[in-house]
Amino acid sequence: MADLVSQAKELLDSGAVQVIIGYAAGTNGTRRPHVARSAAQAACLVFDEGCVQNLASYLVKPEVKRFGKAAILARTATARAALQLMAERQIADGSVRILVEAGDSVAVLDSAEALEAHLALQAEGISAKDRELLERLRAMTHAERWAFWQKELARCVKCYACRNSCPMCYCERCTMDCNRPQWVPVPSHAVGNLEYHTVRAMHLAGRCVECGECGRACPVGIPVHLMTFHAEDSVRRQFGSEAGRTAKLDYALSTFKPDDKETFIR
Amino acid sequence: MSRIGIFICHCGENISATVDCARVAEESGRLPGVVHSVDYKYMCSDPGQRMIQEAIREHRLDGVVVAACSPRMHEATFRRTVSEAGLNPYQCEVANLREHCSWVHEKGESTTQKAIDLVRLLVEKVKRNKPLLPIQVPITKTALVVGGGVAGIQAAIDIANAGHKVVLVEKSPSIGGHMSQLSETFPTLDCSQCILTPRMVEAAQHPNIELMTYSEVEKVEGFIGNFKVTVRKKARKVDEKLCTGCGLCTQKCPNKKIPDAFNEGLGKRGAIYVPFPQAVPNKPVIDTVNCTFFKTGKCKVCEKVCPTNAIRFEQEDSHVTLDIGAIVLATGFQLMKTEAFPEYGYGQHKDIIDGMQFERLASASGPTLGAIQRPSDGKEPGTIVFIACSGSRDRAKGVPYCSKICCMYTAKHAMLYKHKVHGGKAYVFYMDIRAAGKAYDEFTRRAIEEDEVSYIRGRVSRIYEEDGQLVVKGVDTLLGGMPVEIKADMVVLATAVQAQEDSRALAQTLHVSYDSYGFFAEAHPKLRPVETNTAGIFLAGACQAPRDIPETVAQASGAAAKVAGLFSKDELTREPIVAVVNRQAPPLFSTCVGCFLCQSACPYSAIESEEIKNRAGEVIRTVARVNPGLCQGCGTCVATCRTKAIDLQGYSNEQLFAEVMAL
Amino acid sequence: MNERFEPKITAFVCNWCTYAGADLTGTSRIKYASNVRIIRVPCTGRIDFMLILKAFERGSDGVIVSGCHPNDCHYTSGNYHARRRWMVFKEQLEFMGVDTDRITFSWVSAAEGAKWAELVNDVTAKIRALGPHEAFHALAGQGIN
Amino acid sequence: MAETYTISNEALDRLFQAMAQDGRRILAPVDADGRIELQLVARPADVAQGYLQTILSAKETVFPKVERLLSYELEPSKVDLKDATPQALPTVLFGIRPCEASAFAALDAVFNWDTRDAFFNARWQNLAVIGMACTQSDAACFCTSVGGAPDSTKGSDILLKPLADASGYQAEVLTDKGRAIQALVPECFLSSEPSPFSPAVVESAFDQPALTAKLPGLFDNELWVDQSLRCIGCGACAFVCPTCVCFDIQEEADAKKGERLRCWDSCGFSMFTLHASGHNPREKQSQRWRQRVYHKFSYYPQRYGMLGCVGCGKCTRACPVDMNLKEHLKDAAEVQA
Repeated sequence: MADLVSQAKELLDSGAVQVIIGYAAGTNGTRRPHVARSAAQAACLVFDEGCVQNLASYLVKPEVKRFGKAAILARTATARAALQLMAERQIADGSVRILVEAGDSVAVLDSAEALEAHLALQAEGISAKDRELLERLRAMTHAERWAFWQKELARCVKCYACRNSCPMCYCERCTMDCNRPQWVPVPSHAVGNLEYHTVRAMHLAGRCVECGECGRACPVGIPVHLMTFHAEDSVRRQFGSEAGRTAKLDYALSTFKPDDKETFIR
Repeated sequence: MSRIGIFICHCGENISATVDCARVAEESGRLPGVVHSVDYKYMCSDPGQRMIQEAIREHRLDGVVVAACSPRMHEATFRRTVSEAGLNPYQCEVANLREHCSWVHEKGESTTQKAIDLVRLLVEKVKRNKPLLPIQVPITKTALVVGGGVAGIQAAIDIANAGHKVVLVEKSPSIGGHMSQLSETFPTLDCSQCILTPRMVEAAQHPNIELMTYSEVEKVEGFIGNFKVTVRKKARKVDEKLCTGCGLCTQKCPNKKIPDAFNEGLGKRGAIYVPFPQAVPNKPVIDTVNCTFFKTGKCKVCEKVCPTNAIRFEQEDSHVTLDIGAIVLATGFQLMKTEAFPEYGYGQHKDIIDGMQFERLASASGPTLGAIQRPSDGKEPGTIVFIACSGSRDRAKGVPYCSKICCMYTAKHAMLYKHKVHGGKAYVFYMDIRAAGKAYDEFTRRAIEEDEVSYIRGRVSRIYEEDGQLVVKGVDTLLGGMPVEIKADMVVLATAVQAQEDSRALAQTLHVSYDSYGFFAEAHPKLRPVETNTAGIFLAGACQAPRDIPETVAQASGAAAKVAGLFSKDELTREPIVAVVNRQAPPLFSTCVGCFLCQSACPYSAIESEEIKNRAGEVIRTVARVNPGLCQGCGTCVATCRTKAIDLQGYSNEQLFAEVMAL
Repeated sequence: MNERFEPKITAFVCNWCTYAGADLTGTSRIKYASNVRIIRVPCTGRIDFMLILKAFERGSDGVIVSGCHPNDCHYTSGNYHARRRWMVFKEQLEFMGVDTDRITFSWVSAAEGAKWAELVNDVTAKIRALGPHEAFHALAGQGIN
Repeated sequence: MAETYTISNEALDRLFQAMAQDGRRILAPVDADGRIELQLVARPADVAQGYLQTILSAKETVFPKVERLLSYELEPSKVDLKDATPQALPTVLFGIRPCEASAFAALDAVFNWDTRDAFFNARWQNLAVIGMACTQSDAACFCTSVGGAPDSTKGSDILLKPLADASGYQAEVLTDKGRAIQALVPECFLSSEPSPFSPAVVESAFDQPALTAKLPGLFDNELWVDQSLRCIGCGACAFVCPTCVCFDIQEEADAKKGERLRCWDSCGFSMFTLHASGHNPREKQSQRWRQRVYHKFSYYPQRYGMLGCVGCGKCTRACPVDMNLKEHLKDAAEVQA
């Protein structure tokens, strides 16, 4: 990615954008998000295979938003998130430059239309490892799955890293923060954890862009992303729609077809 | 701490026979926040209601649970009771101990325990009830009547006579509808046009009625008292203001070979035409599909002959937006297409026609000036066969319902035939004769007994042509299924009455529900037959179900009375069971994040966006807002909202949560 | 002697169809199992999936969710939205290992008083056979030191 | 002066048995599918090999993520209140790192600065710490910058250092609690001279006293904004931190009964300081990030005469966006005031 830094500097210097959301070198050889507001700050930008994080949550972070127009280094899921955020009226079409990998440089996509066209060419998102894990879980009996999740969720400390790292969890007041009534118990005990993660998955059904950021963010290694992957899959399979493919609102759970097919309602 | 009062009704013995009411009262009385708990023989009786009112005053109750029959029965009663004692009516909940408990379970501990549980759930709910005030909505006192048949005309005249403005929208060039096509009407055999035309003229000349013919409703927004209706006025290509209706253009139009829809294809008309001589308004339209000018760019004869220069080839469709307070749907019906019956040979033989075509043949103003003639050769048919239930009550090929009017009009047709063709033979194949109506059975008897129409109870299996005649093969079930064969000169099929082709689309435009046949659904089949489930939209005539003229007119007057009732007040009072998007202190203003996923979930398009501005007028946030006039209180948005920013009054998150937590 | 297990069953029903249908069961005097507790909501569209989870949390062994048949919704489409929500919610619960045999979704119209009785009886028998909802009951207090 | 002993691997086995027989549970770092977690163990062989640190800290042994403080039942005319009794089982924390061992002092400072917290104390009194000196470190570690060391004895009742030949450990018995453990199987503790031990190398990254002195003047510095732009405001750092003590009190109740719970909270959460009025004194993430740094490096020294950070680096490792505390403190120490 030889041209990245010069392209970034150009974007900033020309005033096309005021901030670039990208990646820089992090601790122990990792890559970390980096928010550059000047050409000098853009010098350390990198975009390599270590840059897997979905940075789209910064597009709706007020502290970043206030700088003005943003450009963002984007993987497929990041681009999907940007489109979904447009559909949900959280960012305006045209207010964000999406920078996607194009050989030695980045291509700049500056409209929903361009994003949609770009995404139409991208291969499917979730990793083989995650796919395998999902299948393994689906093959279990419900009692085995229950045991699996109870064991995993027992570690949850409700740090909300999964929620806060998610680009679609932009609500200022999350359901978790509702206390009249207190829908979900605040403490990270068994009931609180099960309900929190069920709500999170349900709220992402039809909205999850399948980046897996929540799972990466979890400090105690709970595969929380599998829950939202499953929810998104459920929507895709049953209703044929998918989050982050268009900037037009197409939310499976606030629309319907009179002939939606199910087999369990008696 | 709440001060809840509990009132357990015995309902005579309806509840107390299986539920230990005294124990329910005693145990409920120990619930936290309950300060008063009693049981009584009849809570809905005067002394029972007084008991509640006195307790409210004496114990300073701030919430009441009446445990009695279904809230669908007496919720309104008890809410009135508590409000008379100074409590907000919505601080009262009704636990269903009768329909949901005492009547459906055996006497015993588990039944009493269930009663205690049901009361407890509602105690926890009522603690979180908030006083609600009815919503006042202003009313635009203009009615829209959709459809200019006899139903629409009657409804419009009645509403107009009550002193309110009416806009009558009709999709064809003239009002009048199917009734204007009829020859005579049963059971009196008076001339249809003679009784209808004066009504048409009255509607046209009424100072309170605005006619919009050749127009269609395209969009309906808003809600009861406050609809915004967009009507598309189709281009007549004639300036209605200038046109005097002299008729020169229609006479001079060189293209007179167009099948005339008003005459059901049995006559011809020109490319510029008035549908029928008594049309209202009596202004022609140009049929641009068949007009030579529109096809070839040459002709313009009408323009040349028009003495007032009223022809407007360049005229385009236009849109009018109307402020409307109430809507009456009177869009009528259509007859089932006879193509559905290939075994009857319709379409292959010109002399097999449907009931409406027969009406046109029998009409004095029809293509034959009332003479019964075969469409094929103009000869008078010596033998005629009428087939009732062509498509009706036919699950296999038609519709399962009875079309209701066919028995009567078939008898009428047979009689008209006999009156006009002396010595002719008339046969009627029928399944049952349904003649329930004032003077109806007498009418059919007259056909059989006085006019000697032969009624054959049985179905026709096939009709085919032989030597210029139609061979009708059927059975007579009264003669043990004996085969019957009649050589007829003409066959008339009494085809099924169906909903209009576009009724579903129109229903969706208006957000009214419809049945599986496409007929508009009434709000309640018994008690609210002229209302739809959408407040402010009413029904008249055959758009709801097959109807004859007297029923249609009665229903139209009923709908008009509903509209007049609605318009009798300046403001409409609505139940405050509506959704509300919360508003909070700055800097948040609302927990709504403005994702608007709720918007597409709302069946009533009640969710709008609202910009929250700072003092400088800059937009800080855009959040959702529920229009309380449009919201019907289903709560679908509430369950969709992730941040719980929307709540439903009367069934709020806190209330339902409390009920569940009391399980 | 073991006492017969009496499951705790919670029903969320819409006001216009199933609640009215259950009223009809009453006026028709059709007897059914007394295990069910009805919570009335205006429309199935109003039923937040959290209410179902909470009902389990509060010790329900089985849950019934019922409303108007498709195309019969008093609010024209609330039940269609509800249906989609259930389709996803059910799959999600299954994925979390919740025994979804304990949730019964149904359409019961205002005219189907007999169906309501049959539904409640069937569900009661089924849940009785499944036994107490131990998995959920065991959650209470877990994770608190 | 601490006594120095040698414990052979076999002796350690016996020590574990003895501790168990004494009714103590043993918590130690365990390898659970690649994650190092504190778990109950029976034998030294259960303990993870070559681990750097656990993900979560050992604070949950004295300050669990959720604990019951009281419960009550509502009667028609009274409230029946019951105090909760903490489950303070005699516990030995085996193998935690010196940085973490030293963190208990910071917890003690808060839980006992005024009212003595019965729950914390009950647990702490029943807790003994057998620390394990570090032989490795990573880029997140900075104990040496905050007064610690890879082989610091602070906070440990016994500190173990692995012998170079892996035959056992050198043990320093440091406190009465340590001596009580030694007394269970004195024969396992062989007196010996201190043997050579090469602790992990953790270079000092910044001058902490200077930083602490400088912080009040940096309050309005843009540095905090710059650093926190990538912070997503989750609570991972606080929840893995061995010294973070913020908690929330939650009442879980229905109409008839309820209980009061104490659970972890984090100053990084946007609603942590939200007032009922809607006003939030720490509205921006930069303010919350600054609070985290100041609490540990400015307010703690002012109030308790000690730091609220032990340089363990857990926060850095747990952070989804790699907020590297060492690096950011170094930047703060170097920035122009």
